[in-house]
This record gives sequence, C-alpha cells and structure tokens, in this order.
Amino acid sequence: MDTVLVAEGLNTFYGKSHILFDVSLKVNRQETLCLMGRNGAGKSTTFKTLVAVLKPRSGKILFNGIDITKKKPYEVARLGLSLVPEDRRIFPTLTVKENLLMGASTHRKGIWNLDMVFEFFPVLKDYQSRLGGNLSGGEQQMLTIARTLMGNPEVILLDEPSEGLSPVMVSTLKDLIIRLKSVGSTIILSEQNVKFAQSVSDRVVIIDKGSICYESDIETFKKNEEIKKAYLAV
Amino acid sequence: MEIYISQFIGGLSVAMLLFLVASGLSLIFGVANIFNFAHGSFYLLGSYIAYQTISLFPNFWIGLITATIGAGLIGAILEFIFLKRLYGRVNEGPFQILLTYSFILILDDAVKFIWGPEYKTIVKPDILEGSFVIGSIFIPKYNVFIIIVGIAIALLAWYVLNKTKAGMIVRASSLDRTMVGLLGVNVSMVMTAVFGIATALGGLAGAMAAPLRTVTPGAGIEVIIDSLIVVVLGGLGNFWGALLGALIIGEVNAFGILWIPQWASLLSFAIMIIVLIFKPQGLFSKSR
Amino acid sequence: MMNNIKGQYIGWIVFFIVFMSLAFLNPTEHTINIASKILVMGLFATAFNLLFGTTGLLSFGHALFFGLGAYITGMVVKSYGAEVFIPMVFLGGIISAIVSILLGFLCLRLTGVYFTMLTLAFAQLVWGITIKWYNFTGGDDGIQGIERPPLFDTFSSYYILILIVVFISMLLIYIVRSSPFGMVLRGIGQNPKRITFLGMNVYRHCLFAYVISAFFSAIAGGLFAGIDGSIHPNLFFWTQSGGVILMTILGGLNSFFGPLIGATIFIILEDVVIRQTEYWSFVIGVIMLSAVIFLPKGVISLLDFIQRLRKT
Amino acid sequence: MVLCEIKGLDKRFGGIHVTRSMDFKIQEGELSAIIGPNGAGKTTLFNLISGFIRPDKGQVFFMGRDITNMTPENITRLGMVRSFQVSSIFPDEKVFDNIFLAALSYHKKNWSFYKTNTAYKDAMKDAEIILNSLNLNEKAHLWAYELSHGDQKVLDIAIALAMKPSLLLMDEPTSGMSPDERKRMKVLLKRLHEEFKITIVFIEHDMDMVMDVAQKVRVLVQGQLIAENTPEVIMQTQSVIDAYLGEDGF
Amino acid sequence: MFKKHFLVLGLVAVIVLLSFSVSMAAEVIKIGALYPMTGRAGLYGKDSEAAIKIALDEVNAKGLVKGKYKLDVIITDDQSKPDYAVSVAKRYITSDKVKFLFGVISSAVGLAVTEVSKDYKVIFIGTDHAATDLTAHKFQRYYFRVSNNTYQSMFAGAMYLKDMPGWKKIAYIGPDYAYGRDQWLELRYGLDKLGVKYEIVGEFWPKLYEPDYTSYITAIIRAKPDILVAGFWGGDTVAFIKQAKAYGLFEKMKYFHPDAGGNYELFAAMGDELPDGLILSARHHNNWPPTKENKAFVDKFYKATGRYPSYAAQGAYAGILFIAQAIEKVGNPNDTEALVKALEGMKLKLPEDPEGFTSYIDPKTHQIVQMQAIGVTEKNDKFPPAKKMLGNFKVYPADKLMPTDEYVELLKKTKK
Repeated sequence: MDTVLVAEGLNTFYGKSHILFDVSLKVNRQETLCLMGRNGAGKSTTFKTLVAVLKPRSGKILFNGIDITKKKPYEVARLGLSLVPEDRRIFPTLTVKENLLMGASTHRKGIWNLDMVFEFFPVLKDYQSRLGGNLSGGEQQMLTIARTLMGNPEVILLDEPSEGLSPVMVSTLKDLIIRLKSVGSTIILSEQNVKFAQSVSDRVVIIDKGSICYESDIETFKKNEEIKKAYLAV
Repeated sequence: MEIYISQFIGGLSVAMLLFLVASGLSLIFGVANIFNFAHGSFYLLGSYIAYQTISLFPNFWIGLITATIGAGLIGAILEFIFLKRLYGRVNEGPFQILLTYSFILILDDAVKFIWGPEYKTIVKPDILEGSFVIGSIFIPKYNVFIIIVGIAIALLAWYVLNKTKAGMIVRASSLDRTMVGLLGVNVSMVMTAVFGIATALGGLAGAMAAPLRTVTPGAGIEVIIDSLIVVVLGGLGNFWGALLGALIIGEVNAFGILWIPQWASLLSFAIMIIVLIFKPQGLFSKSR
Repeated sequence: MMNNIKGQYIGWIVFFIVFMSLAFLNPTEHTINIASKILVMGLFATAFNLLFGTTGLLSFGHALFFGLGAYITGMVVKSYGAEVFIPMVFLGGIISAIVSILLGFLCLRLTGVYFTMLTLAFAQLVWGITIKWYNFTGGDDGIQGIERPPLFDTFSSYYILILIVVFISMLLIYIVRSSPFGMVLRGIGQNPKRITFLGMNVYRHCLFAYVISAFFSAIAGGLFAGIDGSIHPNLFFWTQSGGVILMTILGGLNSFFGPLIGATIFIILEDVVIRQTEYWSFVIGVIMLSAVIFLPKGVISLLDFIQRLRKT
Repeated sequence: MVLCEIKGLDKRFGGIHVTRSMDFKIQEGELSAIIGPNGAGKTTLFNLISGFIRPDKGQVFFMGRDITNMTPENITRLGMVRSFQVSSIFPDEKVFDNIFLAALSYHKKNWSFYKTNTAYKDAMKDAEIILNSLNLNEKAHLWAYELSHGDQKVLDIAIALAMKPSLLLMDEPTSGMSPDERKRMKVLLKRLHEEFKITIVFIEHDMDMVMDVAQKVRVLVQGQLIAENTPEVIMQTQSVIDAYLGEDGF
Repeated sequence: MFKKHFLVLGLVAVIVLLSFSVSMAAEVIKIGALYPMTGRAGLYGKDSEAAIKIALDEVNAKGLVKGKYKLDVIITDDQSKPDYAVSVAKRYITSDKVKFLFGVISSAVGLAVTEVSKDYKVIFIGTDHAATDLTAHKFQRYYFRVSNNTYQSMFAGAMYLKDMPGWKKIAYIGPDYAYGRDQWLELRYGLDKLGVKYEIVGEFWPKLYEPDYTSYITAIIRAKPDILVAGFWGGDTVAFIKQAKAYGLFEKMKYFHPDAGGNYELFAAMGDELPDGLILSARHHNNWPPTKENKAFVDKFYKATGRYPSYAAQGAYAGILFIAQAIEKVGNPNDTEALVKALEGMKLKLPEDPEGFTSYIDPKTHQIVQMQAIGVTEKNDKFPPAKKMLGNFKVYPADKLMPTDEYVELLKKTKK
C-alpha cells in the first residue's frame, strides 16, 4: 500500500519531562487511522510533533518522502499535513468566512474552496458573516475542520474532535468523516470515545505512557476487549 | 466666530500630526499586542534619516520615502533579532517594556553619536510653502498636507486591515499566532512585517513633523506619552479610535488654550482621566 | 514551599549583612549615598511589586506616592524643623494611603493597559500641579536644604536610620505577601474569576494591596527627602514611575528580592557608567538588552542558576 | 424542601435569546443533570444563577432569599459554589495551597495579612481532609500546573468543596477526561452527594454518566427547558432524542 | 563619520597621555563640572565641554602660579535631574576632592547644587543657568555666576521696549516653569519701573518641549498684540518660529525674545527660513561684540568642533578663566575663603565684552556684570549653516541691569 506519512523513533520532551518514547507510525494513503489512549498518554504531543509545533529530540518524520523533521509548522502545513487542534482555536473576532479564508493560506490547489465547504457544511454558509466567537461549540468544531479543509491538506490530523459535543453532534461528525473518506482524504484521528472511533476508523494505534503499545485493523480491535480494558479502561 | 473656526482648524492639524505619530504605536499595540516603548525613537530616526537624505539629495519627497523605509527596516531588523525571542515567554509583556526601553537608550544615543547634538532642520518643499487664506483664517498648506496624509493613512489602514487578505492574517495573528502558523502562514514573517510597518509609520511621522519641529536628540521621548494617550483614549487597536482620540486631544487643547491657558498643558491628562472613568475601555470599545 | 522559605531566610540574612557591614567598613560618603539610594529605591520597588508581582496590575503612576512622601516630609520639615522629620515620614505614608484609597477607587475598576494609563494620568496631573503651585511647593525649583532628623543628622547615622526603616518595612511587606491576604492577591493574578467564586471581592483586595503599596512607597519617598535634602517635582514624573517598573522587571518580578536587586543594579550602573562615558545610555541599553535576552526571569534567575550549579 | 428556585429567568445577548423564561426548582438533596446541545444556554444558566451575569427578567431564590441582584461572591458565601468546564485553579500555586486558599476564604481569613499561613489551623485541617478524601494527598506538594488534566478537574472540585457548599453547580465535570477518569468522577460525584450531603446540579454530555449518576435530568434546547424527568424517561422522550441524543447513541 | 570619531578618540587619548606626563610636574587642581550631555539639552553640555577644553589649554599652557598648578575638569552628565546632580556634586567633593563645582544648564539643578556648595564650603561657579534667585534671595557666599541672569536680559529688554515707538498691546508666551515665569515677571517689573504704559492681551503657557504650537499661534493671533514677548528655551524657539511663520504671525506683530531667542543654534537650525526683523538677544553672540577676543574665541571653538558655539560655550570658557585668575591671585587653590574674596569684584576681559568694557563680578551678589546687546535678525552668512544673524544691535549698560532690592523683595514674595 502507498505510505504517505512515516514517523520513526520520535522522542519528544516538554521542558525537562520526556513525553514521547520512540514513537513510530506509518500512515497509508486514504485510510483513517485512529490514535487512542488515555489522557496524558501522548496523543496530542504526537500530533504536535508531527506538525512541528514541538520539535523532537530525536527521530525522523517523512511526509511523501520529504524529511519534515526540521521544518516549521507553516512549511509542514504548506506541504499538506494539517492539524485540527483539540481546543479548536477559532479566531473569535474574525467572521466565519474570514476564518475559512485563513485556512486557504497554504496556497494548495485541490477540491476544497468556499463553495465546496459551504456545500459540506450548510450551517456555515448561513452564518458566514457571524463572528467565530459567537458560534456554539458544535458549530465551532465544524468551522475548525472546514477551515483546515480550505487548505486542501493531503493528510488531516483531527485531535479529539468529539470532545465536548452533544451526542447528536457526534453523529453529525461521524457522517462528516465518512463523507471526507469518500472524497479520498487521509485522516488521522485521536479519540477517547471508543464507540465513535470504531464507527469511522480503518486502523487503530494505541499509545500509552508515550509509547505505541498496540496496533491493528479495526475489526481485530473491536474484538479485543482485553486491550480496551488495559489501555482505555472501557 | 472666526476665531473658533481658526482655532478648530488649528486643533485639527495638531490632531492629525498626533494621529500620524500614534498610528504606528496603535498598529503594533492593538493589532499585534506588542507595546513598543521605543516608538518615539523610530520617530526620531525618521527625522534624522530624512535630514541625512535631504542633505545628500535635496528633495523632500525622497527624504520622506527613505525615512519611512529606513525606520521600517531598522524596526524589522530589531524585531527579527531581539523581540522575536520574547514571544511566548513568561512575563512576555513586562519584558517587552524592558526590551523596547533598551532600544530607546541605544537608538537615542546612536543618533547623537552619528549626527551630533546640534539641531537639524528640514525645509518644506516649495509647493507646501505658504498658506490658504480665507478671510482672517490662515490654513498653512503644510498642515493641509498633514491632514490629508493622516486621513489617507487611517483609510488605508482600515482598508488593509479589514478588506484584504494581509489584514485578515494580521488580525488573526494577533489572536492566535500558533493557530495561524498551523494554517500555513509564516507568522514569524508577519510579526516582523507588522513591526516594520509600524516603525515605518513612526519614521514617516518623524520625517513629516521635522519641518515643523526641532530635530534634536531626545525629541523622541516627548511624543511617546502623547501617543499613548491617543491610542488608549480611542480604545486599543482601533484606528478610528486613535483618530478620534487624536481629534479630542487636539481640539480640547486648542480651546483650552483659548479659555484656560494656565491649565492647558495638563488638559490631555485630565481628558484621559475623565474618559477612562466613564468609558473604562476607551471610547470605541464594544461593551461586553 | 519549605525550600522557598529557607531560600528567603538566606536572602534576608544576606540583605541585612551586606547593608549593615557597609556602615562599619569605613566607606566613603559617596558609597553611603549610593547605598542609601539603593535601600530607598529598593523599598519603593518592593512596595510597587506588592501589587504588580502578585496581581499583575501595572501601575504607571506609583511615583505619585513616592513623591507625595518626599514632599510631605520635605515641606513640613522645611517649615517646622527637623524634629518632625520621622513623624512626617510616617504621616506621609498615612496621607499617601488615604490618597491611594481615592485613586484606587477610580483606577482599580479598570484592568490591563487602561489601569496602567489611568494611574499614569493621575500621577502626571499631580506632577503638573506641583510645578504650577509655586507658592506652596516651590515649583520646579524643588525644595532644598531639608534637614535630617536629630540623632540621625550625619550621612552615616542617617544611613542607619534608612537601613532600619527599610528593613522593617520590607519585613512587613514580606509578611503581607506570605499571609493569607498575600495568597489571595496571587490568586487574583492567576485566576480572578475563581477568587470571585470563592466568595472574595477581587476589587477590594486589590484596593487594599494598592493602599499598602502606596503607604510604603511614600515611606521610601520620605526617607529619600533626607538623603540629599533636595527634592524636585521630577519625583512625580512618569520617568520615575517608569524607573521603578524597569528595576522591578530587570531584577525579577516574581521574586520578593527581585525589585531590590533591580534597584541595586540600576543605581550602581547609573553611577559607574555615567562616570565613565558620555554614551552611558548606549552602554546601559546594551546591558539591559542582554539581560532581557539571556535572563528570562530577571537578574534573580542568576541566583537560581548558581543554586542549580551547587546542587549538581 | 426547595433549595433554589428559578422564576421566569430571561436573558438576551445582542440579538440572541439565550435564556427564555426559565422556571424550575432545585430540591434540597437532589443530584441532577442538565443536558442539551451545544449552544443551548447551559453555561449561561449557571452564570445567571450564580450572579456572574444579571438576567434581563426573572428572579433567583436561594434558601428562601432573593439573590437575583447579589454579587457572585456574596452568593458563594451563602453556599452556592461552582466548578468550571475548563478547570479553574491557581496554576502557579501548590496543590495544597489551592485548597488552602479556598478554605481560608471559607473561614473568612482572606483579609488576615499579619500572620503567616501556618497560623490558621482550621483552614489547614479542612484542606487536609479534602486532600485526603479526594486522594490528592500524594500530589499536595506539586505545582497545580503539573497535574494531569483529570487531576486538575478534581482539584477544581476540591477547591469548591473547601467552601462547604450546600449547592454545587458543576459545568461538565468529565469534559476532556478519559474513560477511567470518568469512572473516578462518577464515584466522586456519588460520594459528594451521599457522604458530604451536597445538592449537586451538573451539566454533562456523557450520557453514561448521566444515566448512572443523575436522579433527575433537565433538557435545555435553545434557551428553553423542554423536559424535566428521570433519566430513564428522558432517554425515551422523542423531542430529546431529536434535539440532543440522536439515533447513534454515542 | 565613524572614522572621524575614532580619530578624535585617538587624539583625546594622546592628549590625555601627554597631559598625564606633564602633570607629573604640576599639581592638578580638579574641577567637578555638571552638564547635561544627552537629550534635548545635550547640545549645551557638549558646547560647554568644548569651551572648557579651549580654556584649559590656554590656562595650562601658561601654567598657574608659575607652573605650580594645572587645572583639570571632570564632566558628568547631570541628566538635567537635580537630585542626581546633587549626588554627583557630593561625590565630586568627597571622593574626587574637587576644589570647585562648575557648570549646570538647568536652574533647578543650579539651585540644588548651590546648597551642596554651601554645606561643604566649596566654590560653585555657575556658567549658564539664569534664575535670578541664585544671586538674589538664594544667594550664598560660595556661589558665583559668570553668565547673566534673566533679570539682566529682561531689564535690558524693558529698556529696548521703552525706546520702541508705536506699541501698546503686549502678549507673552513662555514655558510653563520657573524660567518662563521669571522672565515675564521681570519684564513687567522693568516696564513698570521705567514708567512704560502697556496693556497685556494674553499669556500663554505651553509645557517645556511642547512639540506643537499651532493652537497657541492661532490664539495669539486672535489676541492681536503689537508685541509678542517670548520666553522659550532651547529647541522650542525653533519649533515655534517654524510653525508661526506659516500663519503669518511675524507680519502681524513684533517678536521679542530677549533672553535666549538670539541663540546661535536657532540661526543654525533655521537658515533661510528665519524671518527678518525678529528682536532677539542671547547671553553670548558670535558676531557681537566685533572684538578680536570674541572672534578668536569663536574661531577656536569652530576649529575644535567644526561648528560655531551656542551661547553656553562662552559661559563655560569664562568660568575656567575666572578660576584660573583667582588661583593666580591667591597663589594656592586650598584657601577657599581667600578665593572667595579674590573672586568678589574680580575683573576679566571676556569675549563678550565690547571695547572699553570689562566684565566684573559684583561683590555683593556674586553676579557677573556685563553689557547686554539686543539685535534684530538680518541676512548674514558668515557663520554657516546660519544664513541670518543679529544685527543693528542696541547695547545696554551693565550697571543699570542689576536687580534692585525692591525686586528681590518682590521675587521673595512671589516665589516664597
């Protein structure tokens, strides 16, 4: 299969504390990979390391064969690897439309533009001149994903997208991810909501205490109650 | 009646020069959350660079341009080498004050070292010499020029900030630098550019003020407090606010001089006290 | 917490020994003069930092209280003689505290830059009035020939007085900072909303801190009046407020002794560098710039660095 | 007995009607949840009840007193205490001091400025009891910012407990928590209710938590209270399913 | 530019080394000088410094008391801050063991330093600060001033106005501090004393270093005075004239600025732009008196610095000469009381003295007594970059310009 993103032996520190220990990952084109684990296990740190917000002390990240380990976050984004952060980070005093246009800063060509985004997220079209800060939590989650899509990324990293959303909103999110898959996006997801993760992912990687400790396709994972108990406390 | 009109117009040109000086401070202060204590030093640099250029190529307009570019470049370089290191650090705000204050000490002394302590002067271009006379009211052409430039800068800044992609990126950067970077914008460059533009505005103001004022070491210090008042009065980061603030200070002073000349020099502080007590976030704040 | 307290004791001992020994080492009058100024400005900066270092509220008008202390002492001593000097220093503190209640009532409703600018405006207003009210304050010529109090009328004995008053004042500020009230102030700095939802009034706590800060700033000002017996309206000017802010940040605003260290560095630098070169402002600027770049927590972080070296 | 009564509460922000003539009563001893889609006005409701924002119309009574126009700090002193969605702690203080500070406030020692902290035995004792009962004692000497996300939420609750509340309003106590942390929180909530006898109202998205813990559920949609009942009934209510729960059962 | 400075630096080093080797022979008498060297007043400090060097060279070349002593001056930037200056002055006396305090541009600093001089009984030579108080009610016997005070300028000004026909209405603009206020008080006192009838139509008080005078200018024009008296100091004059010119202010009234208006730095800064017919004076003029002493001084200064001196230079130069002459007369620098006696009434021919007049120090007030010359701006490009200088001078006799006891009483009352 075609590999798009490879991380080898990442070791990341937060100040003096060692967070990631030799994390290696492989992501195939057009798959949805779910990174699972408890709080503080290192999911967000992994994501931040991949998009160069945090610099690993050692290890290497290859994206489409290009070494991006030493690049800056904006360079990584321009290459097509984009993070949708856990805390959403909408620009509150910019309008919805401006928030979306900010996403186009990668200057990448692709299927995503304002029209396409509005078709995918009709809510945003109705609210396009509202300020980002006036949207509800669910709408903000939509906006933050849409904003990243505007940059036509090849790979999207979604950090805990279901967090703080009402069940009905999580369903909408599920539908959205399935639609994204259908247009050929590669998605890496981090989740604690097992039910939700199982409903959208192709493959699962579990991280615990900063190391990868389990990896399998989704069907195997679904059956493995032991693993779920041991690392996810479900 | 005529006296009120002429006093009003006088106040207007004071206000516009104030606004011109404060506009750069307003830009970085409000939009990029950087407090540049050294803004007055870039104003001073602007005056001296214009003086230097004009003494080499006797053309006022070239002087204006080199002053703007020169002050902007120096600002951008200082931001790139020093200010950048503070972003995201603990107590970033207080240390910005300390750092930009050290810029004042260094730049002002450098000016004295390079150009000496004596006063320099820039002559207005011929086309701006003289005044328009309406009845008994004099309006110096140069003041009209300043008013036009001031309005042009306010309009341009409003347009760029609110209607262009670059302005949008700047506004977004002021809110969340990390996120802007994640979206593929070279934020570091944006900050350098914003700082450079702001100091360029300071330089432009210095060059434009030079034909009306004394160009001497230490002249930068005096403008900083006035600019601060203007910026805060209108509400942070709001160009229209800064313009309104400048107008209020200019006009209140103009009429204060007429009616209570003894106390005129304290009026700007009195105005700020009154405004802040009744509108604690400045005049153009959105009440939350 | 325990470590901290131990560290602070060492700080107090070093502080007292260094400044006490100065009095016995047969120093020159100039050394004593500089040391006196360090103590006075150190107290001023420490008092200023009671508000800034805990709640984060940056007053750009603290010179008002310092100047008020100096002028009350200076003017009354000038009219009624040196016997009233020490009571006047104290009275200056009280009056300053009363003034600060009125000002705080208006200023502390604001936060952030707006608070900073409003305090600046008030201080500048008082500066302007001091200059204009010639018959009362002596205008910009200031007041000269303020006598020192009896018993402490030589430069060295006056130094002892300063040392005692500053030491006691700083100890009192220290006690306030480490009291429950001080803890509430730090809480306000970190999370004012939480303080509200713990049933405490943010505004009133800040006001009280502001008043204490004003009181000790004025004490410092009163002491200052006796050092050279010469005071001027520039004690009220914004550069004076700015100076104390710079000292505090340079020394380290998160540490109790930071402001004192900042004051020490500033005053010694000013004395030494200006003596050497006309381009002192350039030299001091470069030193300050390097400190900002290399000492991210202020000069006090050098101490941390030394401690870490000792541990390893 | 009614502990807190909300009468005709109404609030607009600009053009948006965030709370529409809300009426309900919180009984003493209840352990209830508030659910509703994002943007339904749940947090605003808490802000209105706790005095953080003033309502346009309507009244709030707490222990028989009209508290509509009281300041949040005075309402807190009456025994209505909040915890927050984003844990609201003092990050640059030690864990112990976080709770100690709250206990000092409860004992009205927050104005004492002439004695060192160790002089306040009552507050110290309270803080220690809370540390122990929430299993934070091993972490007492850490800086609060060093705690894990879940522990910070627990600390947030610990701070609230130090005020010895009679009514505790909790905004998404499990937000951002992993499944095992959620389990701990579940147990904690039940203990607070049973051992400490605190009336608790919490906002929640995790339906497992709501089902397991809450005795009563109120559903908010677009600023309106659309249902109020036991969890079992609520789960079956069609309007709630449409507006909030969805068919997937996440 | 930098090269030049290094050259100067090198030269200074050589001179220092040389003078050090010379000083082995002669005992060095230290003088502690205080001048602003940075900021807006820095020009006056720098010019004073240059003039001091010129004077030192002259004095030390001859040698004092048959080569037994030589003078050395330490200069410190007083930052125009009185409290700082006091501490430096004390350091000079106690650590550096200076025999004289010297200098000072700002009157506030002067008033502060004179107290130190009194307390420590060290002679303080004031070279350039004009507050009349220092030689009036704040007089102390160790203080001497070798430049004129504002009373002298303003009284000369009053005499000038008395002789000027066809005016009645007068307005004043001056900086809002003691210097600005004193000038106005003194001018009015002078006019009253001389029995001149006048009507005041406005008083304006901008702050010192006010950058923008536009609103003051429109208000002054409305007041329609025949004469505008100005009391600006330093660069403020430049800003005011530049701004007022565009409003046609100088066509509508006479501009009269008798204390610091005729400073050379104004002419240098304004070149052609300076209107003709302004009535100005200064404490020293580069083109008056047309004596060879004055010309020699100005030329020497130009040679040393590459620019013509501002008024402050002559004061500093005179101060060193007075010290030298006093030491010469007493024979040693240690007998302070004898030096005071020697300085009282001492006469010295200065660059500022016209033919047939010699400056002297008034023994009663320790104020130098000098002629005052008031002139009118006219074309004169002999001192570039200035294109205009003063001409058509009217000279006022020195002895008529001393503050009367009556005025000192008035001053005491208004200023406490």
